[in-house]
Amino acid sequence: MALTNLPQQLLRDLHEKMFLIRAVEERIKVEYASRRIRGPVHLSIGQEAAAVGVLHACRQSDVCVSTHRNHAHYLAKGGSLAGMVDELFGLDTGCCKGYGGSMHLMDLNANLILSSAILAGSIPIASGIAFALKNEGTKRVCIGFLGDGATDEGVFFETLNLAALMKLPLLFVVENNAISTMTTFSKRQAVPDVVGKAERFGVRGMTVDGNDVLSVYHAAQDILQGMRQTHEPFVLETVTDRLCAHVGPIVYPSGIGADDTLQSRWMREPMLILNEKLRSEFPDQLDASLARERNLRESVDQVFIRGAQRFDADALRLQLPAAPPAQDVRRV
Amino acid sequence: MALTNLPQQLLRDLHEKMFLIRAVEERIKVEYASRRIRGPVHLSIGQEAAAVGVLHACRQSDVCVSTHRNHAHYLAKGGSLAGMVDELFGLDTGCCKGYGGSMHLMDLNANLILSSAILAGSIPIASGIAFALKNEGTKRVCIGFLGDGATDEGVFFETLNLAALMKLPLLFVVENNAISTMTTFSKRQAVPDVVGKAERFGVRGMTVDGNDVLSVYHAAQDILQGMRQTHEPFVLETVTDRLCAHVGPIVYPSGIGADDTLQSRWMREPMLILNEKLRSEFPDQLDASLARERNLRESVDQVFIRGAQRFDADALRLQLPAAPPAQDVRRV
Amino acid sequence: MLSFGEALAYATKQAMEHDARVFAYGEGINDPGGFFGSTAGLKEAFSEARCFDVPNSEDALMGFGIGASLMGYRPLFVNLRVEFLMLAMNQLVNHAARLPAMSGYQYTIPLTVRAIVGKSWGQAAQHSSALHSMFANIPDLQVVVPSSVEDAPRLLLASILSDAPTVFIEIKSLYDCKALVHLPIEPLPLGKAHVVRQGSDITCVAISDMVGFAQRVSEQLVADGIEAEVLDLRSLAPLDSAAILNSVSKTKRLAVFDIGWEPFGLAAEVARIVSTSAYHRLDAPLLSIARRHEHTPASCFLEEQHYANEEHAANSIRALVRG
Amino acid sequence: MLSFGEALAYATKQAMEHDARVFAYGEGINDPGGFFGSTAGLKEAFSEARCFDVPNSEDALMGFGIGASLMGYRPLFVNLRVEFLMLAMNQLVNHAARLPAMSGYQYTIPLTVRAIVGKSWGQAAQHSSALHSMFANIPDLQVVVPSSVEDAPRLLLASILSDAPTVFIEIKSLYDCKALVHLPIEPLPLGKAHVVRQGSDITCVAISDMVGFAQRVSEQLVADGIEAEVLDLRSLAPLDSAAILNSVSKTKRLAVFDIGWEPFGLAAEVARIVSTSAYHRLDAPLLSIARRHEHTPASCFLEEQHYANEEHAANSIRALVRG
Ligand SMILES: Cc1ncc(C[n+]2csc(CCOP(=O)(O)OP(=O)(O)O)c2C)c(N)n1
Ligand SMILES: Cc1ncc(C[n+]2csc(CCOP(=O)(O)OP(=O)(O)O)c2C)c(N)n1
Ligand SMILES: [Mg+2]
Ligand SMILES: [Mg+2]
Repeated sequence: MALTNLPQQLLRDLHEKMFLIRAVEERIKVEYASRRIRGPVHLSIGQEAAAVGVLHACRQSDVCVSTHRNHAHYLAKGGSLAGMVDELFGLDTGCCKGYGGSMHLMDLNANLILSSAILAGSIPIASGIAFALKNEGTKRVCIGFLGDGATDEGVFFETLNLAALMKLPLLFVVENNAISTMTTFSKRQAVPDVVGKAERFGVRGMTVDGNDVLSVYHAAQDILQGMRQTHEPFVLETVTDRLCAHVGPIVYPSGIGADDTLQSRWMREPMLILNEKLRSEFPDQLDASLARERNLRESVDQVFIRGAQRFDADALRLQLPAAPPAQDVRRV
Repeated sequence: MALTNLPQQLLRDLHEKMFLIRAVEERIKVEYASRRIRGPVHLSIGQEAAAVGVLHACRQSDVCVSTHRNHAHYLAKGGSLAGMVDELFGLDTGCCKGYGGSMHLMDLNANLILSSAILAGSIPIASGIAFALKNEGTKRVCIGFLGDGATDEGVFFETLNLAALMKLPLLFVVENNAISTMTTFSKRQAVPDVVGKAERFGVRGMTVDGNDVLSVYHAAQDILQGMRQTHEPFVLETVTDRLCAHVGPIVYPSGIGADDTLQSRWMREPMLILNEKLRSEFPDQLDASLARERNLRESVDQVFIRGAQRFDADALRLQLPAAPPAQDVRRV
Repeated sequence: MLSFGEALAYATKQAMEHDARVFAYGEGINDPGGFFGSTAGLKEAFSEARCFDVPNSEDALMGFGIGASLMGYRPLFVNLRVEFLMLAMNQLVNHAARLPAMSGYQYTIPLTVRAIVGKSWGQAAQHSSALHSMFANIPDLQVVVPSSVEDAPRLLLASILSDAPTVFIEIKSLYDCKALVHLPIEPLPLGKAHVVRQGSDITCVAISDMVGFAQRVSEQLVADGIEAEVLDLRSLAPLDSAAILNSVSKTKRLAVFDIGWEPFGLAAEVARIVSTSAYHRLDAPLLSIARRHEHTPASCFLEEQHYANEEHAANSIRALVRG
Repeated sequence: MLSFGEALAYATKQAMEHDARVFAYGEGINDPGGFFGSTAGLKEAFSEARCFDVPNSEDALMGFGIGASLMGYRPLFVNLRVEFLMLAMNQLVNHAARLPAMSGYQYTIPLTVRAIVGKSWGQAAQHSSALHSMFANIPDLQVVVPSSVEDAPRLLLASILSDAPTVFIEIKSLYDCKALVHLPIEPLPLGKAHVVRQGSDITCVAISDMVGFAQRVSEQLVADGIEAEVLDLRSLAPLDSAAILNSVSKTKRLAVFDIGWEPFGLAAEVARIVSTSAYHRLDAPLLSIARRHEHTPASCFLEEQHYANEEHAANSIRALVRG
């Protein structure tokens, strides 16, 4: 895919979504320290490209399901930002009215209809959604995100078989960061090859660089176009890195290797790659891009500030202890 | 494997085991009509070669687990015949003291330690057994029988991965009769290829003619010998036919195709194949073989007669209604 | 006259005719005589698109039904044995039951899961246990336990029409029954108990085939001058506590007839309902009639001891009422 | 002083030292600080051969433990959340619990399954439900519910030493506690309740972190002249009915403090035990203190309403005792 063919608008849009997600999650880190966000959060920092690339390539009417690590999917699918932030704060104005929290962001308007914190929990559910979409006769597809850890679970293979057998329009996006909490892929699977396995179950697959949003986007575009004709399932593996700890917005990550590994990961992280492309491709757009980032960050801040105010008001009204007892949130 | 290399003793032993199992199951058909055997029974008629071939190749000290269709495994592993028959009659002298019944024959003395009537239920349990055997430092292996239907269940793939990852001495024997109750393999799986899938999970595999006990025996011998060195798991697929209905000793089978299919199946059934080999290879042994069959049948009859007598005595003593209400035993 | 299986098939057919979003699936659903006749004719009437056989993958299949439900379908997932649901508990408990609440009630999950409890004829431990109590502990999951050929199709229709995920538990023994069934099927309200027999001396709370058991026991007691009131709960979740309390306020005595095990079972739940009520007290200990707390043995001799016995139940009630 | 996690790690270590057939495994078991310290140091002390990390395959892993048990091992399968056991219910219920009986008691299954109930801090519906009642319904399955740093290691050791399959349910809130623990750990008998507080006015039956809750409530009541007896059941199966009946025969009043849901839950089971007893009657309605029968909401505001409240519990007991 020659970069010179890239329309400026596409890069702009991808940049906007990528930056929004990053800005939100960076803001969560800050807000978490204030103890207003009370619950386990799984940050997508470093993994945004899969969400943005795939979900920018799909239609609004396509249906998406996600996991414990759903922030990027939720936002990239067009979920309400205020709905998300209020949900994190536990407000009744949250997208799940406070019932879901970070691990269960869902927004029916955006067709992100499910986030399960049970590993592979949303996988078979995606097959039923795809069945319904196929029955409708429209060309909508279902997109199910999962991590490499979820491919340890037998239900993933049951679902691959079901999807292949019934020819369901179901795209699995496996975000392979090669780790499950702190256990590497190759310590968990004798043959850590998602696509190879999927193919044996009758589901075609493909692997892309999951840190390069453009690669993901173009791959997803091709795949989705094909799927809308054939109604056949597909597995897209996006190889990526987790840049934070598994859970909790601990800046210094645990379980993802030593300092040098981490540093090299930060050298190939999706925002960096995208920004470099932007700069080299459209050097004249640099100012516009920076301005966009400022604006995005500001509007994100606004949403958080408003949420925090409402949190404080509710805490006062409901006489919630302002500072809850210290909790071990490192591993929840 | 040139037939002329076959030691007479081997053929004799295989014939004895094969015939014993067949005779027992034919006798069950008869006894079932008397309503003394009260419970679902899944006959192995037509599928005996896998059980006999593999379990004749293994050692008494190897540990075996089985399924709802376990009669052949139980007997081939050396389970007590009287223990089995009494168990079918529900007597406290049965191998499971009447608690198990046909679907749960187990005999610790024979190292057939588990038969589960839950599809794929014994599969992961086999991995734990294999782990224990490996830890022991002896060269014992665990042999887990399952049908093609059980390979629909996700836990089969979880277990393949576990076995490959931990290098467990675990031999799965998949008796592929291409049917699960009345649903064919290819209606259930997009890619009905057990060995191909197993290999993708890191478990080597091989397919043999599951109606030819000699092929199975020789394959199993090679595999087991290798496994005792490498401690690595293996999948042996035995392609075979079910000659009776899924459950209940209904002579005229249901769900396994029309008359002509059935007839052609009977033309390639394991006893027939084995007897032909015996005849062509050792024509002078024909009389001895017939005598063996007569003796076996007689001793089987004796065990059943004794069991039936005890059943009647117990029924009288415990005032059990002699003829229980009619039951739909066609599909239980 | 319809058999139990025919009545269920009829109700399913009616639901499918009435609403194109209803579909049925299950392992072997289209076998000749599949599911003891309870799915017979569906494929012929609605094609395999709406009544289809599936691989042996209970976990995925439960999720499949949830997914279709999320898109507005009303799936009916048929299972030959309640034990097979243990393979799908993650989807049933962690997902079907929870998702509506987790989503802040953005959606409902109108999934109906049928499952049969095997009984007698040597089904043994893995094919004859009753696991309804497990399901009834879980919030937002409906548990329906029909007791007769007349009720079963009406409750099944109500389950399919209901927006909540529902486990519909049948017992194999009822498949031997036949009865006149009013057509078309009218759904029954879920959570409403049914007084199948009026009486003033003791309240017999029962479910599933224990309703017939309780009725037969009650008839035996008439000769002793004991009039038992028999209450068929019809569903365990929702559970009609008011009906129990109402009856008990009259009889002051209580017996519970369960198809399952006692600990954390129906007798326990009924005891809780009565014990926590501020206004109702029993004049006698609660009597629990249930199978033994052991895994079902295969032997017909042991089965006799495992299941509750009518004679013994009648004697226990006599002793209780006479004080 | 040991923390809850350290105490469990100590007991495990002791069991592993004492018996080479004991081994531990679980997803992330060897992570630094894994399982909140409760598995810390095991790998170092016994090597990865006896304390090993595994793939995310709960169903297979439960079966794995059963298989090793059948060969005489005493596996300890550690799970971060009790909800994850829903993926393994087929192996736990249909196999671990049933196989000894199905085999005609040819063997035992000395498997111990640890699982943690999440609590508060926005764990939400899938990471903070308590599912012990489900397990306690099943024959031949032991269910242990420790309430303190002192008891937990002793009960864990007893579970590992026991020949029956055991689900050992911890609650996250207890991990914040520290206490003096007698070393070496002495196993406690399973099925023996513990009177943690003597009193004559009401019996408070409690489990897990609700024992501490009941104790704190009891202290509040002293000022009102109410002396509550607090009974820690320690295990739900076996369940010490005698201890409950014994206490109730003195107090004639009963409150049940559960970490789970009421329907078909602990209050129900305790109500059954008391109601079916011929010799014990309550002078007042049974009081049930439990979380709301809803899936745990994530919000800290909603959580406040979800979990039982000590103030409210104390008021309820005051009202009950004063009649
Ligand atoms: C059934 C189940 N088992 C275990 C867990 C605990 N758990 C939560 S996230 C996680 C790791 C998931 O890894 P992966 O799927 O690769 O996603 P990632 O966190 O890397 O994005 C685990 C083991 C769970 N939530 N559900
Ligand atoms: C979990 C589960 N699902 C469904 C069944 C019902 N069932 C019993 S045997 C069987 C077919 C098994 O087919 P296969 O494994 O090929 O063995 P075969 O009967 O052909 O020997 C089915 C579906 C079951 N026992 N357990
Ligand atoms: Mg991962
Ligand atoms: Mg088969």
